[in-house]
Formats: sequence, C-alpha cells, structure tokens
Amino acid sequence: MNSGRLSFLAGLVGMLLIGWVFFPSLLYQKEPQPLQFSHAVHTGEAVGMTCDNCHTFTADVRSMAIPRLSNCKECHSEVLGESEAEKRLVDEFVAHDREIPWRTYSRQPDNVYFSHIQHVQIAEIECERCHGSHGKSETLTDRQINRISGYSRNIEGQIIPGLRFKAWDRMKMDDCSDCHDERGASNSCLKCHK
Amino acid sequence: MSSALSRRNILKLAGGSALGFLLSPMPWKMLDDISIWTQNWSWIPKLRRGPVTHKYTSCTLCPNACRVNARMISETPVSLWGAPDPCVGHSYLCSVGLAGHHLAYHPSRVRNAHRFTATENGISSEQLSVEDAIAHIAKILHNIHVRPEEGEFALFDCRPHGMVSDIQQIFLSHVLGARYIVPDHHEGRFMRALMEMTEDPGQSYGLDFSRTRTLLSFGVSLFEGWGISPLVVEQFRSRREEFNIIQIDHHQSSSSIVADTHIAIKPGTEMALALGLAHVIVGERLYDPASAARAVDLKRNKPFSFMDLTRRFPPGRVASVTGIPEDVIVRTAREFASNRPATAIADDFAPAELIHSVWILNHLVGATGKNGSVVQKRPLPQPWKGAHRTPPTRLRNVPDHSLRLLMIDASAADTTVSWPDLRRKMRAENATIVLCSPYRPKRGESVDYLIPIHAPYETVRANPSGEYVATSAFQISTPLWSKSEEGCETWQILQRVVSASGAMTKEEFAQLEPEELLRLQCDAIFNSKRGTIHHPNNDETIPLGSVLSSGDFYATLMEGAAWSDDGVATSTNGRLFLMGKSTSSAQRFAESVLAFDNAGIDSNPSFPLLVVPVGEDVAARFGHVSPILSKIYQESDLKPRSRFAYLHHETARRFKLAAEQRVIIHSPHGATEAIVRCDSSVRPDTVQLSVSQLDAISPTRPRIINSYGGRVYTDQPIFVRIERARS
Amino acid sequence: MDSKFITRGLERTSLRNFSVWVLFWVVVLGFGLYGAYLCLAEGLNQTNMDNRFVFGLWIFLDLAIIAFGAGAFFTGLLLYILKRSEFTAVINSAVVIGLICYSGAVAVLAIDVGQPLRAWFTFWHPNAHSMLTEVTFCISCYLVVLAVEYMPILLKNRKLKERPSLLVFQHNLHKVIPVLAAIGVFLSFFHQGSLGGLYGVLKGRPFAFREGFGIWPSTFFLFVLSAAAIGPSFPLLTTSLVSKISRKKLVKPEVLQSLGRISGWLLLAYVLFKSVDTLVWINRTSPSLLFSPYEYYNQESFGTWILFAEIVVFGLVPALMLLTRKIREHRGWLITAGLLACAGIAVNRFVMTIQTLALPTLPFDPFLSYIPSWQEIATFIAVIAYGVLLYSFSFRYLTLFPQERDLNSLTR
Amino acid sequence: MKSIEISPSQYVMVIDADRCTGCGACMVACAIENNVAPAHPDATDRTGVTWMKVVKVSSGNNGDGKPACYLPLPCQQCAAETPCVTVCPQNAVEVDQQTGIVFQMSQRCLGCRYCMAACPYHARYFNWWDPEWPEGMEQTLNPDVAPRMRGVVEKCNFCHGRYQAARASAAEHGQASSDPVTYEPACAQACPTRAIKFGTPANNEQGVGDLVHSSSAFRLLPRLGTEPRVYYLSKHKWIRQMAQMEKETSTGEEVHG
Repeated sequence: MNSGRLSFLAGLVGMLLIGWVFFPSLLYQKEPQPLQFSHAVHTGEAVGMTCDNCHTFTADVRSMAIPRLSNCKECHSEVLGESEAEKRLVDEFVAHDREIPWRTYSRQPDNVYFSHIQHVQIAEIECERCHGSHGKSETLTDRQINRISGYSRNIEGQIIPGLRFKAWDRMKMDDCSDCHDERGASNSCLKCHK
Repeated sequence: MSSALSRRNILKLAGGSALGFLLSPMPWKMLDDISIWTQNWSWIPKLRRGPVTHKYTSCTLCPNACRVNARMISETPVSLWGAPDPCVGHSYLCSVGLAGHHLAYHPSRVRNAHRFTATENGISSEQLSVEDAIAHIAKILHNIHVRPEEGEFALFDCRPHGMVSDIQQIFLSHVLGARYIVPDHHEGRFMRALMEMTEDPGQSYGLDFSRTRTLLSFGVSLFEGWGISPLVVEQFRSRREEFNIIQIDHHQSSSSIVADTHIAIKPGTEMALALGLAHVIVGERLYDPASAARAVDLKRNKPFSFMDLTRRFPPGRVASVTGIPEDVIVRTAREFASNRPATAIADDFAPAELIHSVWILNHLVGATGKNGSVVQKRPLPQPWKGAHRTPPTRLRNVPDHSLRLLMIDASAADTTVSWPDLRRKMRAENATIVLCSPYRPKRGESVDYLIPIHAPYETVRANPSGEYVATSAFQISTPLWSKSEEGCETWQILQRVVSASGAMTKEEFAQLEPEELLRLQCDAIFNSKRGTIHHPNNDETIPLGSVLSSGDFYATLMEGAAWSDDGVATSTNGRLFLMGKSTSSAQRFAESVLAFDNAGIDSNPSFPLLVVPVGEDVAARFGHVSPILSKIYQESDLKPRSRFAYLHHETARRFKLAAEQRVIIHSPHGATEAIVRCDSSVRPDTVQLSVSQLDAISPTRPRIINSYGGRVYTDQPIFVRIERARS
Repeated sequence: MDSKFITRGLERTSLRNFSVWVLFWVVVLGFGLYGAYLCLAEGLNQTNMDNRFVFGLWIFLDLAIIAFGAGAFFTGLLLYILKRSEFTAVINSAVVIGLICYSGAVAVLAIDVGQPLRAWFTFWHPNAHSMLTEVTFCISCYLVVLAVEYMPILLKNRKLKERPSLLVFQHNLHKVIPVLAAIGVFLSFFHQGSLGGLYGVLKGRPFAFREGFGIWPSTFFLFVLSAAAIGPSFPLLTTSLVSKISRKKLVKPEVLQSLGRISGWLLLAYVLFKSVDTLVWINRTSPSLLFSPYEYYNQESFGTWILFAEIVVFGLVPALMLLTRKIREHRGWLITAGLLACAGIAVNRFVMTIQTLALPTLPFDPFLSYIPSWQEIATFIAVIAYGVLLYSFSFRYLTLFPQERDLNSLTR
Repeated sequence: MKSIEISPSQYVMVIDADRCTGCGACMVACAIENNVAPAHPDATDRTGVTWMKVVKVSSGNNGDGKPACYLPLPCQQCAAETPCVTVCPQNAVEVDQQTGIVFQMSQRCLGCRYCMAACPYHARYFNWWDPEWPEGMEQTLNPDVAPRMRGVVEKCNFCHGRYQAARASAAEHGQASSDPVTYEPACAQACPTRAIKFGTPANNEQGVGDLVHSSSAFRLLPRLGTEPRVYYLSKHKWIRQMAQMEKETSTGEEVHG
C-alpha cells in the first residue's frame, strides 16, 4: 500500500473513531443518580409492586410523579435489607426527612405538552411501550445530558446514529408521531406542542 | 520530493478525514443538536412545573376592590381573573388589574431603604437598612418635637381611602402638631357634593345602576380606568340594550365611541349645557313631581335664585355657547327627564359648579334616593368610632414652605399628585421627604429617603368598597405570596418612627399589629349583624347572622369571601336644596354661574386652537404598572401618544399641515414640539395633546384624573397655534 | 511579482495598484460584514423592518441580483444548447457574475431569516406547496451547479494548469459543462419563476396576486421572461464596465450588439406580456377581490407613474432601442439601453416586494413607509464588495474573456 | 355573500364590535396567558408582539351616529385557502382538523416571515428581540405555553394551552375528547363587556352558532375567500361595509389603532 492511500485511510479511520467513539462521550454530560435503586427488586416476585404503586399521577394529572420520600418511607422507615443503598436511604434521607434529588431521565422539553393520563388511562398504553424494561432494571444508570441541546439522552436516543430498533430506544417526536399514526391518533402539532 | 510527498499526504489525510467526518454521526448530530439548542436557548426562561391551585383575594390597586381569582402554580400566581363579586356585581378585572401579580417584580422594585443626596453630578443614592433609615427620620422628628419652630411634620396619603387611612389619621392625632395631608382631588368628590344639597347630614350615597335606563355622563370616563367605570361596564355587560348612555364629551374618548349618543361639546362649557337642560326640564315641566315638592328652591323666584339662574340659560344661548344644536339640547333634556330611572354624573375632578349643576339635574328628575339611581347606603361599621382623628388637610391648603418632615404613603399604584406642588410645601432649607413605596421614585420625584413597603398582593390589606358602590362592602386582600412576612406598611413605619422619636403623646397605638386591626374591623362588622357573606369557592351567599363567631367571620374573609351590607330603604321625604344647603355655597354657585361668560373661552386670532388634554402613555410606560401594559401603550396605537398632536383633517388642511409632519405648538406661555396625526374624531377647533406636552405651554398644572390615557382637566383653557417645524 | 499567475498574453495593472484596489474593497467588505454580524448576533431588530414591512432592502436585493445573475444561465443556454458559439466570449464572465449573484443572495438570505441555524429544516420537512421551498431547493442546487461551472475557469489558471492531474480533471469537467448548463437552465427557469410566484400566489395581497396556469401565477412566467430578457443585458453592462475600469478591449463589439439584440426581442415580448397581465389584473383579478386597482396608486410616492416607468420608460423604450440597429451599433446608446432594461427589472422587483408590503390590505390600515437601517445597507454593501473582490481576482488571474488577448494585441 | 364552510364542531370566535370599549384587557390577558414578553424599550406598534390587537377605526364622514369603533384583531384562523399554511417552506404552520385552529410551530419556524407577507389580516408577529421579563417575573409565566425565542413568527392560536388543559381534565374524567364548553380563550374570559364569545356552532352554549348567522354578522375581507373563523357583529352598516371592503362608504377612513 502506498503512503498516499495509507494517509487517506489514517484520516478516514481516525475521523470515524473520533466521530463514533469520542464524540458521543464528549457530547453527553453524565450526571449520576443521588442514590442507587433497583427497580427489579421492587417489581420482582418477592415484593411484587407495579409501576403505579409509586409513580402516581401528579395533582394536575398531566405527568407521572417521580416518587417522593414519603413513598419510600411507607416501607423503608427503618432498614429492611442488607443493601448499601437502602442503608444510605434511611441514614441520609429518611432520617433527615430530606427529599431525594432524583434526576429525571425522560422529561419532555418545555415546548412539548405530554399528558400521561391521556396515554395511560384513555389510550391504555403500557408503560413498557415507551420506557422499555426500565421497570426491571437492577441499577440506575447516569443521566446523560446533551451539552449542546440540553436534552436527556433517553429522549434523544441511546443509539448514537439515532436509529431505533425497539419502541423505547428513542422518545423523539418521530416516535410519538409513528405511534399516533399506528393508532389513528391525531398528528397535529397543536396536540402535543405548546 | 519529500516535502511534496508529505504535502500530498496531508491532502490525502484531509480527504480521508473529510470522508470519515461525513460518515460519522458528528456533523449530523451537531446540526440537529444545534437546531434544538436554538429552541431551548438558556436565556429563554424555563417553565415552572407543579399543580394548579386557585386563591381568592381582592385587588387593591384602586378603591373598587374587585374580587380576584388567582391561578397559582407552586405557590406563585401566574394569572389573575375577575371573580364573581356580589357587592359590585361584576366579575372582571381591568387591564391594570389583570397584570397586578407582576407588580411585585416591577423593574423599579426596591427591597432596601435608600438615602438620596443631591450632588453636583445629579442625585446619588446610598443603601441603608430600614432600621437605620427609621432612626435617622426619628431623630428629625424628635428635633421637630423639641423645636416646633423648625417646621411641621406631616403624612401625605396619596389615596385616602379605607382602614389604612383611618388608622393613619387616628395615629397622627397622637403626635403633637402632625398634619394629615390628602390630595386636592380624589375619589368620591362627586358623591360628597351631594351632602351640600340634601337634608340629612350623616347620610352617604351610592350609585345603583341596576335599573337605570338613561345615564347622562358629563365627560366621565365610563370605559377607561377606575372610579365609576366598573359600575357602568357591569350594566353594559348584563343589560346592554336597556342601558342608554348619553355621553357629553369634548373629544372622542372610548366613552364617546361606545355611548349610544355622543354630544360633542366645546370644552369648558359643560355647566352651561347642564343648566340649559335644567331650563328645558323646568320650562316644560318634565321634572319629577315628588322631587319638585321636596326642592325648596323650585318655588322661589327671587333674583339669584335657582329659577332666576336657569332662566339665563335658554336653549338658544346654550347652543351658541356650547356649539350643540338647539334641538339636540331640547331632545336630550326630554330624553333624560322621561326615560327614567335616569342619572347624571360628572367627574370627581370636574369644576365644582359643574358637579353642582349635574346634581341639580338629578334632583329634578327625582334620581336622588331612588333605586336605579342614587341610593342611600349605610357606612361601613367603624371599629374606632370614638377615636380622635387628625382632620385631613388638602394639599393646596397647606402653607407653602411650612413642612420640615414629610412622609409620603405611596402604596396606591397610581398617584395623581403634582410633585412640584408637593415640593413647594417643604421648607426651603433643611427639609426631608420620606417616600414609603415599593418602587424607586419616578422621574422628577426628588426624595431624601426611600423606605420599601409591600407591593400589592404581598400583604394583608383591608378593602372596603369604593365610594360609588350602592352598598357598603368589605373584603380582605390576602397575600398571594407567603414570603410577605418581611417588609411592612407605611403606617407601621410611621409607628416605628414616632415611637423612636419620643413624640408620641399616648402609647395606645404603639403596639398595634395589622392582624389585630383587621380583627377589630371584623368585630365591628360582625357586631352590626348586618349584611351577607359571599363565598367565592362555592359561589354561595349566606347572611352574616348565620355565622357563629367573629373569629369564623374573620377566617371566612381571609379565605377570600366578601361581606356586603343590606340595602337601606331610601328616604324620599328630606328637603332638597338645588342651590346648596348653606347660604355661602348657594352664594358661591350663583356667583360662578353669573360669572360664566362665553367670552372667556372664545379664541384669540393669533392662538386659534383650543387644547384638549388627555392622559398619556408615558404614565403606563414609566409608571408603576406591570410592564406587560406595553401591549396597550407601546405596542399598539390604541391610546393617544404623548409625542403626537391630534387634529381633525379639516384643521390640518386649514393650517396646511399633513399627517406625520413635525410641528411646533405655540401658546402665549411657551412652545412645544409634536408630530401631527389626523383623526376625524377631534373637534375641528381643537387640538388634542397629552398632559406632559402641556408643561411648556400651560401656565398652570393640569389635573389628571387617571394618567393611563383618560381625561384631564385644566384650570384655564389653553389656546395655541401650530406651525410647521423647520427641519 | 504575481505575473506567473496571470494568463500569458494578458496585461494587468501592477500588483501595487491591484492591492490598493483590493484593500479598499476589503475595508468596505469589513464594514459590511460588521453590519451583517450585528444582524446575526443581536437579531433582526437591527433592521428597520417590522411586522407589516416584513421584507425590505434585502429581499429586493435578492430578487434583483438573482435576476441579474440570470446572465449565467441564459448565456449558457445560448452557447451550449442553441449553439451560438460567439458567446464563448462572455460565458466565463457571465458564470462568475452568476456565481457572485447567487452566492451573495444566499448569504443575504441567511442573514434575513430569524433562525439561520434551522434553515436546513426546509430540506428535512419541505412543504411542497410553498413557492419558497421551490426557490430554496432550486437556488441551492443551482449554486452548486455554478460552483462546478466555475471550476474549469478556475483550473485554467496558468499556475494551476501546470499540474497535469488538474488539467485532466478540468478537461473532463469541460465535457460535462453543457450538461450542467442544461441543468442550470432548467433550475434557473424554475427558481426565477418561483421567485415571481412567491408574490403572485399571495391572495392576501391583492396588489401582487395574479391568476395563472395551474399552480403558477402569471408572475411566474413574467419573472422567467424578464430574467431571460436581461440575461444578455447585464453581461453587456458588466463587460462594458470592466472594460472601462481595466482600460482593455474585452470582447468584439458585435458580440455585445448581438447580446443587445437578443435582449431587445425578449424585452419586447416581456413588455407585451406584462401589459396584458397588467390589464387583466386591473380589470379582473383585483376587482374580483373588491380591491380597486386605482387605490394602489393613490398613495404618496407610489403614483401610476411607477407603472408607466416600469412598462414604458424602462421596458418598451430600451426594447425598441435595442432592436434599432443604429442605436445598437452606438456603444454609448447600447449601454444606455442595457442600463434602462436592467433598471426596469429592478423597478419590477421593487414593486413586487416593497410596494406590495407598503400597501395596506385591511381597510382601516395605514399605508406604511420603510427606510432601511445602516446595518441593512451595510449588508447590502458587503455583497457588492464581495462581488467586486471575487470578480477582480477572477479577472486578474483567470481568463474571463477569451478574445481579450487578440483584441488588445491587434490594437498594439 | 356569506358562505360558511366551517364545520360546526370547530371553534369560532364572535366579536361584538358594538360592545368593545377599547379597554385593552383582552390584549393584556392574552399576553399574560401566552407568555408574550413585555415590549423591548425600542419596540413600537409595528415591531411589538400582540397576538390580540385592538384597533380604533374612525368612520370618516359615514358614521350614521357612531363616529368610530374598536375592532379586536386576533388571528382570523382562516378555514379555507389559509394563506399562511401554503407558503411556509417547512410546514411550521398547520390547521388542526379537529378544532380548526391554525397553529404556528415556533420551534420549527426559521423566521423567513413569508407567512406574514401572506397574511391579509396582519395577525402574525415576528420576534424582533429576545423575549425578556424583568427579574423574577419569569416565575409568573403560564406553564402551559412555551415561551418563544427571538427570530420566529408567532400568533394567536385560540389559547391552545387552555385547549390542552381542557383535554387533560377531560381525560381525568375518563373522556377521550374535551367538552367544548370547558374551554375559552383568555381574551374572551377577560373581556369586561363580554364582547368576545367563543365556542363551536354545534354546541351553542354561548350562542355562537346563532350569532354567526345573524344579520349583523360579518367577517373581514370575505372576498379573499379565506373563510375566517373569527366573526364580527355590528348593527352599524358602515362598520360592516368597511370591513368587507364594500367601497361605496369606505372613503376617508383612517386609523389610530
């Protein structure tokens, strides 16, 4: 191989590497959750909770609430198990009555009007349709915020080229409108944008 | 060779990189993210999230005390709406009231006390704690107390109304030599003029338009601003078709546009028209027989009596004076006298003789003491009935250069006082003005101390109903923000200043707290066992008698309920004095009528145009109203603007002027610049200017009724000529 | 010093003179770019446009210079498709001017929109019904075509020609130029037309609204025709101007006269159609919307004279001048006629943009006036400076006029 | 000449010109509801943002007793040939088929302002400045409406934030669609004289169905064929003729609105 072709390839490969590997890690700012939490333990057979045991509608019924400390306290007023995270929950938060500053993965931006009640109650869509297997997850991953757009990676899509294989891979507008199309719901801008 | 080779390799490397760049997600992701970034710029505010709740309170911006339904997100009000109000009968807010929740965030809001000192380079300001400011002022007050010859101490109440003013008056009575000053003109003057003409001295009156069929308005701002406006608008809203408005106006205001009939009158001749109408009513015997029987003057026929004076205003003469056709005058008189209940109204700021003449019309058609017109009402039960009060002094009656220390209560949103007039009352040297206001002084206001007080909706305020309302009412303006613990009210500052100065003669009020005062007021109402309570939550009205205790009553009011008094049976038998009850007032009226001469308002050939002044946009742009009112006053052309001179097309043609041309307006007193606007609604012999344009061309200061585009009165007519400005 | 870059046989002014000239325009460009920067950084509040006068100087400028840039496509049409080989003499210059006009217009458009960073949405979410979509697609494609057409001219530079690989590339490019020219003609037809359609479709603006054929209002065709009509006139003017400044003979007079004659015929046709269109509009289109056409001309400074000027003074008169052999053969008159024709098109574009917006539609709305701010004018000047610079460099280092060497050596 | 093509289940607004007092409460309520920022110090009536704009119209010499009137001008929500929709190059304007509301997607808008040139009613506004609220006042923003950024076009959309809130509360009660009665734009709610009425002709709660067919109903520039969803009412012939551009009486108007 001559040196010209080699240089060309070096440029190509170098740039592909930067673009596919370094760029994504630079693009997102990682924000760790304040406390570890296993959805799997809670929804598993031993405990057997469902999503709406903790994620209830907010007072204005438009969103699902991130559980507050009072939800946790119902069971965890004292340490029940052996996990380190639970011990921290009791010591750092329950004992001081301090709310846990959870970092929300999938909060829609200000210009989107998303009403959970319309999707969950009226259209009867399963949580998994959009949130995937989050309810079965063992740990809480870091929230990743796009440094340019400010969006959470859960909304922009975990897969960097923006592809979607499963329904919950992305929560972009196209994904909403695809589902609306499938179900014959209106795709008018007005219905979801504010 | 090697250099050429490496250069070529660099090119190839660049080529490869370019291809790799395009095949990587980088450019596409960046393009996408950057456009998302433009949709979420960090300097665009983020929206609050939280549950929606509603709070009921009442608006304190004007004495009408409209009920307010505040939409709250996470304990912050995001919008205010009118709530059903059984006292006034309406459920809407005016444009200023709709944005009342912005006032806490007004750009000129202050949170610290300031001391201002005049320096060579203008005025410098220095922050200090409220305690320090109070200590400084207390020291001055102490000096006055010790050496009264240094000058007087006074409190200026920008809007004397309600419990706070009452407390201030009582409070000042315990400070030796203290004055309580009120503006020369303020709300309720029109209603109070009635006392001078009716028999029962202790009576108060209100306007009941609920059945009125004819409303004859002598230039009252029926649809712009405050005062009578809510009462009229409510009828307009609920029974437009049966409510006939005749608007007598010298320019085209909202009121004259919206009224059923607009009678365009030559400015300054309104009294002649009122007496002309009275002439027709008396001459054609259209008056109400019962009223005529009560009116003592209607039978007398001596020189300078009522009959003698009205005889001087036959329709023919009035037509030539006012510029209104004779048949219109006769027709209007007939309509007013026959389509009853009818009420005639004038502005609080109108000349005294006009107000008097307008009341004469009401007496003639039997409007006084009748449902659907002017009704008697019982005053609000007073908690400190026997308390000693410092009597109010009108600003113009305060001797010039007599005040050493003046505190100004500027808790009202709109102050109509003229600042130079106020300054003139201060001693030439060594005088101190303390402004108690939530906001920095406006342009042209020079004060020595500024002490911050609560903005609207930050504190509890007692809210009795306005002067015009037909029945007394009371509600409490509860704070929308919980943070309102800090800060205070003017009277509390006064309380602390006086306590610290040692000038207090009795300690009685030194310990009073606002909540205690409110409770006293509620006790007084509760003990009267009168009236009903309206609950906004369920829109229910219950009699006060069904409330168990004064404490419950207080709690209900704090939730946003309103108390309103029962109506009183109106008396119809007292005597009426058309010329005024006292000889001196009858004399004064007769003199002003006889002195009325149309020569005074005829134009002078070198100054052919009469100025019609109106309120202006400047007040809204720089005054203490929400900046969102820019929608009306800056971002649309709805209201008159201060840089324009409005002329009729004919006038413009006559003086060879064109729209948008720059002109100079000359009066015998000076000149000012403006831009011509043509408006067919302006009378051909007049030019419409705004108040601030008058400064240079008027010998006296105009009296502003409301500075947000409404009516303005001048003591003397101003005549001008207009010339094109040389560029 | 830079003589090894200059085409053999051509005489150019000294590098010093050229540097002074360039420096002057760079300063002007810098000033203009500052104005443009303000508009981008501070927002369009830097302009004197407003909610009623939503377009101003820039749109007028865009429409006008894109019409002037039509020389590139029309000369291409004459040369490559209609095989009028005499126009080889001006094709290079026309391409450069086209490139300048189009890239300048696109640059100004990028400043004119409120959110240039989102402008690519038009490609991603295009609205097929919008004339502006058509304009955006065609102009961006045509700009690429022009850039490719510029390549062989650039590669013919004496120094660049020394590299054999580039020579081959240049040669290959030459073979595709006729194809590109055909694409360019097609694209140009469409976007010149859609630029006309931009206003013609606005039923809410009865002053600009025109009936038409299918989706295209008559202004679509009038714009195409008028752009074609000054397609030859504008190169005629620029060539004369460059000739004057450089003090060189650049093309044979017959070429210019030939351009003038074609321009004349097309202009005559345009004036004819424009008159018919105007009559239809006055008597049918506008009255059917209850807008009396005469009221459009009631407003101060927009009297019927503007209609007369557009059609007669700047339309019929230059058309007849260009069709008169004697006038055409007189250099001064030929240029005057070309100037009048170009001015006529500028007036037409002015009327379509500025006058349309100045006229009220609501019966109680006032007539508006608008004077551009200095930032707008600066941006305008930046485009001119950019054009002068690009043209100056091209003229100095590239062969814009193949006849120049022969013509000037002949006289010597 | 009336041709009502509006579906009875779509929203219409009826504005009684004889009841409008020009107080401007609708303009203020609208700005607060829709998070329109206070004016930039340099803004004028030509560069401000007023989704609802009240104008004063003088009659000239034909006032038949009414010398002038006020006309509140929101977006007319054109039902046919909606001029702004077809011109937008990137589909940032859309007519919602269910409600009939013409919706401007400011997040999609590139600020070319072609729609503003197309709108015969001048009801569209461009953000010439960044929106700015005095410090702290941004806390009072309505959470149901996203603030717009500089460089985009915006306009009245019949308070779509309220429409969405009405749908959410309908969903709370288990209904898939909102009850039209529960939803009213801010201007209609704020109007002290109830000059602005809103609703669907099908649900005649506010009487809009009857009003649009009344003899005093008219629309602005009807000959343009845009079929506005905003109707006006006036008993005065000159106002109706003026608004419809019927020429015989429309000479000599001028405006200060």
